[in-house]
Amino acid sequence: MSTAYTHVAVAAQPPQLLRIDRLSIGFRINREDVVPATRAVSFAVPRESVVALVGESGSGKSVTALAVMGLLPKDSAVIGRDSGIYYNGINLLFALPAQARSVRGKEIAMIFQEPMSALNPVLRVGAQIEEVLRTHLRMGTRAARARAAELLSEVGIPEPQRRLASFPHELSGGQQQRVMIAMAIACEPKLLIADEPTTALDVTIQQQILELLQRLKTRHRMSILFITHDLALVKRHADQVVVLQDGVVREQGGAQQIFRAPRDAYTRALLACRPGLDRRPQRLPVVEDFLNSDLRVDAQAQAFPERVRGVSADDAMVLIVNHLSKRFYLRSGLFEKQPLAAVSDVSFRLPKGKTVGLVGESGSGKSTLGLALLRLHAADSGEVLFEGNDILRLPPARFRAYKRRIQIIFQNPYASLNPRFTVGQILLEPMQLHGIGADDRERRELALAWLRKVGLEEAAYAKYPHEFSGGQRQRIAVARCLTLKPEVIVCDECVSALDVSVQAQVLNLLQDLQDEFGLSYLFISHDLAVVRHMSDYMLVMRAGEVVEQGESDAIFHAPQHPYTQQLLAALRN
Amino acid sequence: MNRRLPRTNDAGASPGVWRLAWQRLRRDRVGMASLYVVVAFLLLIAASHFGLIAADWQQEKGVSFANPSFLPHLENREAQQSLQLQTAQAQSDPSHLAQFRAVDPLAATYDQVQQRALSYQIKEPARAMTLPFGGDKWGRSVLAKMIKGAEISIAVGLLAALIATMLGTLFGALAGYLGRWVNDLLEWFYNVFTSIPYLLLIFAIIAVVKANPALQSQGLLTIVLVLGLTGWTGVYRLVRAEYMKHTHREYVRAADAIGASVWRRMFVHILPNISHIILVQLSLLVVGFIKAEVILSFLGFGVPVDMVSWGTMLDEAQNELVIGKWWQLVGAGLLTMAVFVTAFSLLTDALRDALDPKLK
Amino acid sequence: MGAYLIRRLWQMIPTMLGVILLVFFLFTQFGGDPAQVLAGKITDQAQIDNIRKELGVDQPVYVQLWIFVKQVFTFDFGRSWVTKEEVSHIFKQRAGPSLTVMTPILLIELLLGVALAMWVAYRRGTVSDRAVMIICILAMSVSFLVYIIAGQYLFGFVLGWFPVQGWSDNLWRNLTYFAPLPILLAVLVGLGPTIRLYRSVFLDELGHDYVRTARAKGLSERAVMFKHVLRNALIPIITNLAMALPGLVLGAFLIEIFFSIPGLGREVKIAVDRSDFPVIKAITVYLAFATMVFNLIADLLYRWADPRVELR
Amino acid sequence: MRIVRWLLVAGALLCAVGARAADAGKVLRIAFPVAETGFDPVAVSDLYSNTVLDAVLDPMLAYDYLARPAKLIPNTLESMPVVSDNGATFTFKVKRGIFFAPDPAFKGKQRELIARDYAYSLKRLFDPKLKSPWVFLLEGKIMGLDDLMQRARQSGTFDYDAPVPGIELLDAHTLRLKLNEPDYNLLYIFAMPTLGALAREVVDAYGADIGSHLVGTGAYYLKDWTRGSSMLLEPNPHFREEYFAGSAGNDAHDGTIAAALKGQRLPIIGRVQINIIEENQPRWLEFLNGNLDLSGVPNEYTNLYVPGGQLAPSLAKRGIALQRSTGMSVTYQYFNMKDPVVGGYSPEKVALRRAISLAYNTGEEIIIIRKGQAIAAQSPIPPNVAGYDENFRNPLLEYNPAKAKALLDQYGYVDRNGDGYRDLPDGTPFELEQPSAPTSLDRQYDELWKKSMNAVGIKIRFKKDKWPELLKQSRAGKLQMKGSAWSADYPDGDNFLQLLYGPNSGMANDARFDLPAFNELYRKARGLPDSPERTKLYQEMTKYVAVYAPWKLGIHPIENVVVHPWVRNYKRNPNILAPWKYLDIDAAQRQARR
Repeated sequence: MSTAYTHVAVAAQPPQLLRIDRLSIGFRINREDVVPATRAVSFAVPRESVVALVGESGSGKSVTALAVMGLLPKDSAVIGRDSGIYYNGINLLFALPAQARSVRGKEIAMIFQEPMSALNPVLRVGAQIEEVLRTHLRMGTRAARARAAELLSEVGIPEPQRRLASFPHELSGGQQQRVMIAMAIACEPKLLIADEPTTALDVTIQQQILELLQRLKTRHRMSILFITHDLALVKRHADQVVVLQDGVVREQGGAQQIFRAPRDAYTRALLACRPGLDRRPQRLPVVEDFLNSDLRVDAQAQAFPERVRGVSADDAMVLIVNHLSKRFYLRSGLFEKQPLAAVSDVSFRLPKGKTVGLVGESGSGKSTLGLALLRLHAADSGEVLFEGNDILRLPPARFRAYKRRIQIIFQNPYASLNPRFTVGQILLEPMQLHGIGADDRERRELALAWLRKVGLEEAAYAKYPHEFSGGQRQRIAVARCLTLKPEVIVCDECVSALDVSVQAQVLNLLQDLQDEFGLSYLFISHDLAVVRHMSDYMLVMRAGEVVEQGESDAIFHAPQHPYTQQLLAALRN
Repeated sequence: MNRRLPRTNDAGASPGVWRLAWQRLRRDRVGMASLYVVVAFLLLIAASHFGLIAADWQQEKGVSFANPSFLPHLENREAQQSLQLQTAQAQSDPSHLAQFRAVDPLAATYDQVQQRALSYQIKEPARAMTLPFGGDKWGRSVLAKMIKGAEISIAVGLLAALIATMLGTLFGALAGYLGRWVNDLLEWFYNVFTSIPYLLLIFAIIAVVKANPALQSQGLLTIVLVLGLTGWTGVYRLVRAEYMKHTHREYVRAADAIGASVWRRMFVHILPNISHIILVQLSLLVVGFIKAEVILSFLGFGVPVDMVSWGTMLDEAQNELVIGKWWQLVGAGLLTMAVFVTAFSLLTDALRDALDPKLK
Repeated sequence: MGAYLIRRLWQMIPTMLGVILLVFFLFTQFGGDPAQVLAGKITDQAQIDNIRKELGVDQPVYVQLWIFVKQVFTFDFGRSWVTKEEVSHIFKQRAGPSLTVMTPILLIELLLGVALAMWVAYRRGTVSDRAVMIICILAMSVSFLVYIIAGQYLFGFVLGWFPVQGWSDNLWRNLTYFAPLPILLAVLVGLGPTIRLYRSVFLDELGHDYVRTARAKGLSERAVMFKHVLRNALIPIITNLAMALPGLVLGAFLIEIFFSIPGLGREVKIAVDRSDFPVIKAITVYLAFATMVFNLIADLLYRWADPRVELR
Repeated sequence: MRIVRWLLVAGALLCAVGARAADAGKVLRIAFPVAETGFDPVAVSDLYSNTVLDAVLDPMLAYDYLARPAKLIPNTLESMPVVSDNGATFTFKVKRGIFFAPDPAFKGKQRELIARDYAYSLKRLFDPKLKSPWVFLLEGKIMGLDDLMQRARQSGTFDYDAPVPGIELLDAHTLRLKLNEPDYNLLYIFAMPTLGALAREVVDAYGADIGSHLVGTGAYYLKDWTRGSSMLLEPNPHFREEYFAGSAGNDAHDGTIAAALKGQRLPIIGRVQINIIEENQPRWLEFLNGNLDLSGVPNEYTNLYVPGGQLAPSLAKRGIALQRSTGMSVTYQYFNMKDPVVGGYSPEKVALRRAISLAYNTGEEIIIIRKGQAIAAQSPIPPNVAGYDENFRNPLLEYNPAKAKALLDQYGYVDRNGDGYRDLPDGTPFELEQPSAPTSLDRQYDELWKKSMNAVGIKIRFKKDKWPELLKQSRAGKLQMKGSAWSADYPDGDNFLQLLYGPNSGMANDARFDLPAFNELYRKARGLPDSPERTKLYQEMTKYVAVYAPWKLGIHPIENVVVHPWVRNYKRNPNILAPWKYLDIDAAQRQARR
């Protein structure tokens, strides 16, 4: 600790702990081409403050953080000549490797998005924490061990002594992130860089981690550079906000100002695109709305009237699910298998032209349920009635006809389109398989029409999926479903992987299609806000069971089950 | 971070995955150099296959162990002996024949045969004392054998690798995608197959193939089958793992959801997506089999006698080195085989990098 | 753990049965008639029938199969048809020399391979990385046969650094006097592919997030390589090695033949030349069994080295 | 008890070694190119196992070391056996005072060699359990022995104690054998290590393991044996007092050896170290290094080291000596006389075989494949074998493709279907099928056959299979033709000409050649001892072989043995496998020269 102070004392104390000055980073992809990642990014982190660096994927926020840590890949990263990263007045970009190392991990520490992969899987938790202490503070084995236990208890891990001997995989995701934090604060750093530290975690855990970070910041009088894609997340914690888009700073300023009166249209869009818990506009605003017109956040209400949702008794039911169960088996002992109930005894009804939301945290069985409806997983028991026929029991040949009528959109648009097919092939294939359209020419016309319908250009027809952005790909996936003119679409976390601005576009598209074709959706998501925005009726799942179901507005206003209450509380914070 | 690649934004023409790979490959200098070498070899063997070059490799143009043209003055005792033999055989000595007439059932036609034989008396063409890259023991050109050997060895490597890859891919796809009892059965088969040491397996398969008279007359087929039938396991392992991975990928689920049949999902959807892995395996096998052919030749299971391969050449060469006839060893072992195999391996590496940009 | 082990052993039985069937039918149906070789230069049918009877090959196939199965499970393969030596004795005696040569080869290859691979992986993309990799590929492209012939001639005879060939009963003398040249040649041949394989393992590990974490902790590159990457990379390397082990026993047969090392590889070649089926069958089955055991060991090692994997 | 026995043996060993003439400092180092198979004399048939047996076991008779042509002398007998009944009864008198090497099976006692031991060894040959490949040597010859074998095949056990009319023990040291019919070659058989004396109690003690517990009365015993790798022989401590007693030989070199050995107690060398080195390159390099005392020259290397039959100057300078001799074996290519294509005695079939023989280039085989280390065979009988006449020439054995073509044309073998290959006289196409084992050597022969046949327009293909499988098919008469070789079991022409005797068809007679005229001559020759008259008959028979061409005669190989200067008294004798007891080593010279 004393060394840290001496270091600070030597340099004439500048007002800012960290100053990023015209940081330009590019990546060399071959001998000639360099793709820029950030362009002249400048901002500062004052002492003992939280600065949020917000931006969507590809905005350059993580690259900036890695540059501060000196962790950019040496062989491909190109840093602009007049760029500077000043920590306590020292330009880290020109520091000697040994000098940079003594700052890294000691003065500046970092935690990452995926705690599971960020921890070394084969080393015990204790060893990984002690390593930092021994490297930077030259602690002895015994002292390091004692300190590591202290750190674990400080980050809120019960039985710290015992946990020191655990391997990372033996801990839950939240605990893993706590270990990462313990490791990061081990040397009492002045600056903690948190790169999307909660994104991989469930809602309830997210909140705890954020609170922990806040506590530690105060106790250790450090600054935090908080990197996230979710502007709303930092509302309560950040002192300063920097908004990045495509490697350029769109706006920076105090958090109060940014949230109350964002000056930049992009910032406004980011704040508005995300479905809220309080309102449900007919259409979600999208980035273009803000960029093209000078729309203000508080003016939304007028621009986007609310939509009323709900089910009524005279709704026709397209799909009736009764007592659906699905078990997986884990091996245990010599010959036994341990059943693991992924879905147990789930019943619900999906009305025509309506959306049933299905919400739950990871591992709750919601995706399994969705897959079981399409027989992509074989259910163990229960029935799924489609026009009175139990489609789970139909022979494959007869099920084929129903296959066309119930479709699915998957979570990851990067994985759900066959990368070796052109968009045309992707769209033609279902029609060919089900004999829609007389010949390929006619199918081609249909496919082009669907492309226009989902908002893509006809030129997309001849291209490959990798040439499209995530949102565009999800549109293609939607178009693929639509070619079959289905009646029911299962949307399995279909917007979770998308950036907020894109998410809104896809949700709007789905809504438009429902309005136009009377589609019924089973909308699966972990994101309560999105589910509330989309669904008329909703189910809350936990550990394979539906703990609560009912009209979505009713559930949001008066959740009955404690779990639902907990989820909502976490979100409202 | 998203990876971003420069996009060719001209409408219409859209670079597929293969095209992009080709673009990446073109930027790899070592890869391109290897590609040129490999293509040169392929042209060479095509020319040799259609008889444009080295068609006369079996002709004994030179003396036994003729010296290479660039080293004309090495001592060559083998040549002297074989020349002496030719002179000796030109003179025949019929003086004892009379004693045999009495018991010979063909005695009646002696004179007619003698007459006819005279019309066949042809002079053997003179044999050269040197050949471009030396001669083998019969006096055949080592250079021609190098070319012809390249043709056979590469053909064996390619064909066997094709068979092994097809078997491995088929089994791997079935086991990985269908799972359950198909997987159990194929895994059992795989375990049995890989439990037996490779060398013994080779011996055993040779025994089977040789015992089948229908296969015996097929020339190259024997060795191609031996290599192909024993080499599929590695491909199987990889392809199976890939299929298990891809089976749960969303695009396959999506294909299932739109009603694509099992076969379609396996071979139209998944197969193209792992084809780069298979391609790399294929080229690794080609190299492996070309080398295996050498060992098989050493064990006496080489190509048929009216063909020549690098393996049979090296087998001959092993005894020639000690008596100072190094050209066959150098020609087959280093100048052609090592160059081709090196180029092919480097090309495979470049291909792997080009097809899978993540791995770098 | 115990349950896992028992289940794995239990799963070996069908594989073993498969191996037995395969070996039996391959050699019995396609292996040729042993009596012909044993009968001597001049013989008659009575003599051949007698030999077939003595060897038991005149029995119906199922009886022979049953005898073979019994042999496998009692580990008693009887005697060699040609030398009358007990097969178990052959195995015991020949395994020693094979191991004496193969163990150093494996160890040296492992140590050198890991060291060099780590170095080139650390210097990835540089000229030295490319140079080493091209040398590796070049070295791999020359046939093993060429290495042996040229190496024996050069190092053993012309330079006289090593004995040309030979073997003794003394382990130490074998290791220090007779084995170095064969080991050197085998390592030269084996190093290329080994480095290539290990390099890709290291590169794979270097791409993982925990490496970034380790660097973020301010560790030196050395510490990152040795404390974090090496530990993880050793998991695939060691399991790979354990699985390769049984195959190597035979793999070096060329070396054993050229350097007159009385090992298993050479024995198999001799037995194949002599159609000595009891020996071939026994070695095949023993080695198949060893392969299975080593696969199991590799699995256990893997599970031991990687705490993420649970033994269930 | 057991320990006491061991001590006794060890003690006996020590005493005996102290008294020996052999010098333990003299070590002979040699290498075998092929692994030994074991040491049960009746079971092993390979040259190298028999070589070791020859040093360890004593047959009743032996060959004179220096005498040429081969001459039998008594080995463990007091004198040459007495032949009576016109060659149908033989009486052997075994010398007294010959003892077996010590072995625990003798329970510490010295065990004397008696006539019963030879009778026992003889009977073992016929024990069906032992599957001896040597049965043919005496099959049908000794009265009653075959019946005993028949009974044993049925009952499953061979009764060694049952009386055999043909085997009589007159007293402890006298054995009398009675034959079914006179046989002048019988005595050669009793000089083979196969019939060396074994003690029954030793065989009974070790059972199936007898192969690794070799106990004989010979000059050496097997001290150490690592199977397939090395053998160490040391002098038998109980070896009788034996002095060199052979003739003085024919030339100066022989004279030197005879003089050196005169009055010399045998054996002289104290250790014989044998290693198995299979590959030519290491074996030859080890000889050049001086790590092997004598070695054959691999054919591939002869042009470099034995150019033109002369030792290369580089070796001669080092004092290395070359001994060159023609082996007692012949190679031949047989045609199956029962084969529809190449078999038969009609003129056109004879013509076909003769044409094939004329077209095959034996000269090239000798020069290129055998590197000049062979001579073309003129008759089935090789040199150094009784009945060989070096002046005999066979004019039909020339290489003459023109004549081959003429012969084929003459008898109607012309290409009728235009495929470039000749067809049978009746117009059906044909193809020769030459069996060939998967070895490099066979590949060279295939190459030669292919080009020889192509040159005269005969289509040939190769049937590749493992050696035993080819052997089986050959014996079953399923092969059209096949290359083969025969090495003398004993140095008499009969051993070779029996290969063409009609009644031997399908056994020794692979070709199934059955020509009454030839058979008649063979029977006549059989009743004669070695004599010019018999040699004449052999030449008559050779003429039939030449004109009917059931065989295309091949070559007799030349063996080159090189010897380092510190090895003394070496003279190659094709009939003596292990001449080690006659050899001497100048250890000091060896030390100095290496």
